[in-house]
Amino acid sequence: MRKEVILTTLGLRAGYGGKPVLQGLEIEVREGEIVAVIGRNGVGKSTLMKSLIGLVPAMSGSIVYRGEAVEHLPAHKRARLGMGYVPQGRDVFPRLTVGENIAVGAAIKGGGIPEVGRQRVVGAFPILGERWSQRAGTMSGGQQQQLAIGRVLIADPHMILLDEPSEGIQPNIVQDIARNMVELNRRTGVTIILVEQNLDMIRAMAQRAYVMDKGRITASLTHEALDDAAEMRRHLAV
Amino acid sequence: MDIATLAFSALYQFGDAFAFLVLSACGLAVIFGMMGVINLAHGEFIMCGAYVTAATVHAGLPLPLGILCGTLASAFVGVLVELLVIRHLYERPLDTIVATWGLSLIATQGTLILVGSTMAGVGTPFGSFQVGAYSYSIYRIVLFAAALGVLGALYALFNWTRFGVLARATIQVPHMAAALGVDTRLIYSLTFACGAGLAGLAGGLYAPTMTLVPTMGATFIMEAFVTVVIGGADVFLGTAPAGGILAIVKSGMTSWQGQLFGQIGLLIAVIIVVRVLPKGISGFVLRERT
Amino acid sequence: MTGFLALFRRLEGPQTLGRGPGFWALFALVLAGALAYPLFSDGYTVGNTVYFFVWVFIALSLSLIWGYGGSLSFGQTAFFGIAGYGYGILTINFGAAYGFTFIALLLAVAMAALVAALLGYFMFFGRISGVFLGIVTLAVTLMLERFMAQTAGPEWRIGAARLNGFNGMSAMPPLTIPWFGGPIPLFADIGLYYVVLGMLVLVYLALRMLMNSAFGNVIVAIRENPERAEMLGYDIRKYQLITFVIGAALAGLSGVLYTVWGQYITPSSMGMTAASLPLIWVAVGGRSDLTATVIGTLVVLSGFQALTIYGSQYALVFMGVLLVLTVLIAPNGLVLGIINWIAKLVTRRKQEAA
Amino acid sequence: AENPIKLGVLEDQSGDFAAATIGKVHAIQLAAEEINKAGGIMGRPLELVTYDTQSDNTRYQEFMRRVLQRDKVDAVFAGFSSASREAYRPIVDQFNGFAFYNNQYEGGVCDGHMVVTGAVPEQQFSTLIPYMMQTYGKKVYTLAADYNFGQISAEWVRKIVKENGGEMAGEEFIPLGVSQFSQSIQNIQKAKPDFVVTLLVGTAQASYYEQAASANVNLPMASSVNVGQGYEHKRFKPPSLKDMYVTTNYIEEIDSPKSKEFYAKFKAKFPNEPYVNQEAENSYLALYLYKQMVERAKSTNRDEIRKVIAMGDVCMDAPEGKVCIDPKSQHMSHTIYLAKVGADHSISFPKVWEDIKPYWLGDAGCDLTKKDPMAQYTPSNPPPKP
Amino acid sequence: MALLQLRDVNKHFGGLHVTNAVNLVLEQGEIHCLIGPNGAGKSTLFRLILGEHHPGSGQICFAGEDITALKSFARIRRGLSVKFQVPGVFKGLSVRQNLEIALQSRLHGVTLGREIDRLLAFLNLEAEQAQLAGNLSHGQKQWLEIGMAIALKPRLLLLDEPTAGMSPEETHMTGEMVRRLNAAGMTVLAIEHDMAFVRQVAQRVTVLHLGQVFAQGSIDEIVADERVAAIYLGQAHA
Ligand SMILES: Nc1ncnc2c1ncn2[C@@H]1O[C@H](COP(=O)(O)OP(=O)(O)OP(=O)(O)O)[C@@H](O)[C@H]1O
Ligand SMILES: Nc1ncnc2c1ncn2[C@@H]1O[C@H](COP(=O)(O)OP(=O)(O)OP(=O)(O)O)[C@@H](O)[C@H]1O
Ligand SMILES: [Mg+2]
Ligand SMILES: [Mg+2]
Repeated sequence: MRKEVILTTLGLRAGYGGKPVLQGLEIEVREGEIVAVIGRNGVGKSTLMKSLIGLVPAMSGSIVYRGEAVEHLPAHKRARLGMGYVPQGRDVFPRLTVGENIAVGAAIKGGGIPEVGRQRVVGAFPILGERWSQRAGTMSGGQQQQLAIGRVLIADPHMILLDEPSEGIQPNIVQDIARNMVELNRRTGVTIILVEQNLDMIRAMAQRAYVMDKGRITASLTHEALDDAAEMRRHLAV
Repeated sequence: MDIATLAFSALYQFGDAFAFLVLSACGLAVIFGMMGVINLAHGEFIMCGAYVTAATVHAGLPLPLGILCGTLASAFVGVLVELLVIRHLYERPLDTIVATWGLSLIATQGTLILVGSTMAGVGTPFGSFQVGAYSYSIYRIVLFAAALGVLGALYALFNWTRFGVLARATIQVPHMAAALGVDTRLIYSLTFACGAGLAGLAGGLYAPTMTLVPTMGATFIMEAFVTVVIGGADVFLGTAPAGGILAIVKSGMTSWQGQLFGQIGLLIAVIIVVRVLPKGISGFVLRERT
Repeated sequence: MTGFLALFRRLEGPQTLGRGPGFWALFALVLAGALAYPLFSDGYTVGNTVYFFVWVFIALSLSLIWGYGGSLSFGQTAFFGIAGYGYGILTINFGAAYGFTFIALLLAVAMAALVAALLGYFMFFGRISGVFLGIVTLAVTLMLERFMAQTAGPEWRIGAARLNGFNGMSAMPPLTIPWFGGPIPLFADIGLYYVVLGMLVLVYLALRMLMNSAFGNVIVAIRENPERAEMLGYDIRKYQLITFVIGAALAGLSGVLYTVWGQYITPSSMGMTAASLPLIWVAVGGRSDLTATVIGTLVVLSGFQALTIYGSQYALVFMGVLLVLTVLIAPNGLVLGIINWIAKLVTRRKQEAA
Repeated sequence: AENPIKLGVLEDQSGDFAAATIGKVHAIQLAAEEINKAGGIMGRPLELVTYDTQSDNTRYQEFMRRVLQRDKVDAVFAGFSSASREAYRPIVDQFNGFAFYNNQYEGGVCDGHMVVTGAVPEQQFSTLIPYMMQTYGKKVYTLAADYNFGQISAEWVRKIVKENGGEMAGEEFIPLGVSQFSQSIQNIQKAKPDFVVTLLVGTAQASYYEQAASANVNLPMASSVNVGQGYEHKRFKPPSLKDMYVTTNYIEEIDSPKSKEFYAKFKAKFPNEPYVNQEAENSYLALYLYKQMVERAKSTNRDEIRKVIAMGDVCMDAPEGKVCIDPKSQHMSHTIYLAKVGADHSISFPKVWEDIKPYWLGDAGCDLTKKDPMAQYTPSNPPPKP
Repeated sequence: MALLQLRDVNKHFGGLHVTNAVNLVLEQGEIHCLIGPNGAGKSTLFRLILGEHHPGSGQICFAGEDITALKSFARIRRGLSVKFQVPGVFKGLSVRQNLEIALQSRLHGVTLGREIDRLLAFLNLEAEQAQLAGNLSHGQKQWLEIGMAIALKPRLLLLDEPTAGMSPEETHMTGEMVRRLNAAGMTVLAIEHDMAFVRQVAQRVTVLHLGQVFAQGSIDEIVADERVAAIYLGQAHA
């Protein structure tokens, strides 16, 4: 049974200072999917994620999320529609404590941090529990990355945009994250769009993948193709 | 003269200086500390609060209500200013110096044109009391209490409420806060309004004790900036101790060598504090805490 | 010889706007205009232009320290005042004979630089940065102002020179050129005009060279990311200190010239308002470029003066509105904004033509 | 018509000092209008060239050059603060201008390019202090602004108190711009003076009165600046200025027919004027003095005019009473009123002194009819003895 | 000969013991990799070597000289250079200027320009040379940062997660680059979580855990170590 489409972009053009980076990009993601986006440095993967969440405005084209055109909504409204965003380079709030960072993530739901949610996040990333009142800016790189993921999970998003979540994280936790995400996806049906360079993580998580180059989708890969090392190298070669 | 009288007078002078430093600084601390905006129109928000307070009292309202009106009026002007000007400058905080300088010119001269060069005062309430050979103004004690109250309220607001955390998050990484669902524009407006309102409150509280002229804000500015900057970003961990230290220095130096030394002592204290704690007091406290 | 040429190549580079024959032709044209213009103008206009020029040095100093170096200094007016008073004290005591006024100018500027070296050492080697730098310099400035303001009494004299408190010090001689048959005093008209114009051109070109040299590169690198700059092996404190001292000397030059221009120096030239004004000029012009700073300062000064003349009681309101609008409309400063806008138009033309 | 006589007017219409100086501009406008209606000066109409100096010394420097060099005015009426006067004085001297300083100040300017119509310390203190000492006692506390005006005035007070066999209970100087006075109030209570001389300048410092009243200091006060210049009794709520005694050469409450007429004309033209203070009257009469001098000299040339001044009989019936220019110092004699502020802030005049001369400069050795040093002197820095 | 030697280096942050009596010897000419869980203290160790933090106790020697008390810039001038975990490029300056600033203390005039061109080509940033460094994509910033580090021609190159955010292909290229530099005489100390990279370049590996040296040896020894697998590598690499 094919699930409903949760997100489509049509002819999406977006970029910085009047220069488009995304050049009419089109993707389609279904409810409950985990889709990877791969591509070389600087092709626009992060730009895509930012324009989906609303941090880079769309110059033209449309973004339809759960049947609603959202390309004109500001970022916070999209977040309230259930999009969660883990940026590349973590972007934690450096002078807030770990707990406060997570409280910001939980704020969409109103009220404080729900105890169940806290248990879940701390369960997935024990270091966050241990360092609950350390200021985030003084955490190690990998710890910050874990915080950035935990901060989004606390709000039970409907769709998660993960931009290179494995960056700077130790190998066994990368495996844990992949496992946790897949498990979360099974349990709650959350949709995940994953930008990643770590092939192991992609294979462990993604059901299929888009290949991006120069602001466009140049190929769409099935799960089987992801396992094909030669095929992958062809798409990612410099 | 007995020790108790002396001790009380020292305490009173300290409290007086402390109240002035803290009340002048709080609004600025919120706007600068929280938002990174250097608000050179701070004095004019104070003036606005004082003028509205005086005007409403002349119109027949009791003083506390007048002060409330002054506070709200300043906060309202703050919202407007934020919407029209400051909002567009968060990416480049240094430019806010120019913009707010411009606003302050508009405000002082505009007031001069519209309201005239002076405004009649409202008179200080409550009268005086006697300790030993000296008589003191009761209202000054009220000011001290108000300073403590404002500090407490701000601490509660920014540390215990969701608004505080969201505001701080928004100021630190605005795009990320937005991506997490925080309505950053609203937060900015509210924070700025809060700072402007506090300035208005300071103006309202001091209105009965001062000459009301369009340039009256200038007398608060130096103390306010000095307190805020060496206090640093955190209102409670910064402004309060900074106010305390500077009040001791200022009241001590003033009673010892007169007002000039009080002021110069204040400035020297600032230089020493910054030299010893290059990140200000709250920078120091926060570093130690982690 | 090649070293000499290399020096000239430094006149243009990534740190300063304007390059190529077009720019230099324009520069020569403007310079020629500036040289010729007193011949067609009246004494007032020339004297007033000198007055505007006088402030350009302090604006340039701020552009250097703040725009290029990234350290906000409220203290430029302190150096302005120190040098101004220094000139007054020296010339009132030692007179103006044998061109001593020019030596006094140099000594006064050196005095400002020396104070800056001490203060700068204290700040930069104490790792004070950001707004804290601004507040320390402001504190020093205000302290000087308060102190000078209360020196009205007879006990405050240095030699024959009375500091004279808030009312300010006056009656210092103007700059004089020693000449056969008596020195030529440079009152605030054509004579002083050419001297100051010459200084301005020299300082402008020298700063261009400095900013496009390896030194300038390090200065902007420190602005962008001091930690990284240090990790490339640069002793950033030393670079910051040198920039600060050069800036102070320029501010001091402004102070001396101001004193010379009006034969008057006052503590209020070190007050809060005086300290903020250069920030405004520089920010409005475009602080991160020398040319923009020069043009911006001249535009703002003459604009504000014109407003004051014709704007009656609304002058200050207009000024405020203009400042706010400038910041909103031209984020990089008025002059840079216009230059960028023209550049954009030109490229669009070219694209359309192509 | 004849070509006009041009007068430069440089006063602070905005900024810190505006409250006390806008009235000066209005007074000059009023006088010019009256003179023009009556046919001008020697048939030549008056033309005012007015610039707003924004309480900023550098603006005085810019505009003094402008009026002298570009507008080529015949005389300038300029300046409120002493610093602004000192800022423009070198320029007046350099360009050989002729300036009227219509402001009460600390005294001592001996400069042939200047005529001063404001009152000086010897006029205000030689009257005020003895009266106060007789009425209230001999222990005096001075609270003064910490700059030239305050320091020199305080010096005068000290001197006169000593001459009259009194004693200084204390002296305190307040930096400009200070608005908080709790410590000073306590110092005064500690010193227990019989009265306080307040030489507080600027709007910020005027806050003292309200704060002293609310701390119940309850001492008589004497001043040469307040009320007459900053009309504090109108701005503060009674009774904060109760028992304040001020010597002034004019305030709007003066009850003489001349004064009433002046006040009525002023209010008719400027109904919104908050107060007609002594500086406004000084400015008004300055223009009439100028008229008289030009008419007698038959020229606007400064040197010709100074010859008229040197005769020593340039006098007029001003709103305050008779005033004359002292040829040695080019300062002016005044009628000095002692104004007393009541508990309800009403004004009464317990005493009036007529024709009080600005004697100090002349006695000290300034004689502009002989020599023009273009300098400012103080009691502790008198002119060099010939 | 030992190029870098750490003796009993300790560092606390408040109550947190971040490095605990670390002893580490780096031989002249080797490529040494530093691995370990997030928060183990690796980046902190770099900052101690560079003089950005000062150790509570212990000694750091470089090329036989005790540099513990030296300021950062002085250490750099003795032949150290670093690529940070979070790229610290000069955001407001062009890519070209970034490299110029790194190179200018060594080269002048025409040679300087030529060397910049060579580096740009090498970093694959020729097209972006006039762009502001702040506008680069995350991966491109990493490249630029590496470029600035090697521009100094240091005796000891410190790399903190050089391949984070790079594709496998690029990671491999970076590895080759490191080996080439090493062959030319440069000693390298690299922090990395990407085992493929570690395997490719490391001659010796040190595992840091809870601020202490946990294990040391060749990559094969480390991978075979079950304790390391338990705390760090997880099953995939075991
Ligand atoms: N703030 C910005 N302003 C201008 N250009 C930008 C900005 N951010 C990115 N770019 C440009 O947009 C292009 C795409 O950048 P983007 O960050 O989307 O790449 P990416 O695919 O995520 O690369 P990486 O794998 O390195 O993260 C790059 O060429 C970059 O130079
Ligand atoms: N300024 C500081 N204040 C308090 N704790 C700090 C500070 N800096 C670092 N820490 C803590 O020290 C520990 C070591 O951090 P470090 O950055 O060295 O880790 P790392 O090994 O580089 O980790 P990663 O692989 O995640 O980058 C972490 O637990 C971190 O939270
Ligand atoms: Mg990216
Ligand atoms: Mg690290």
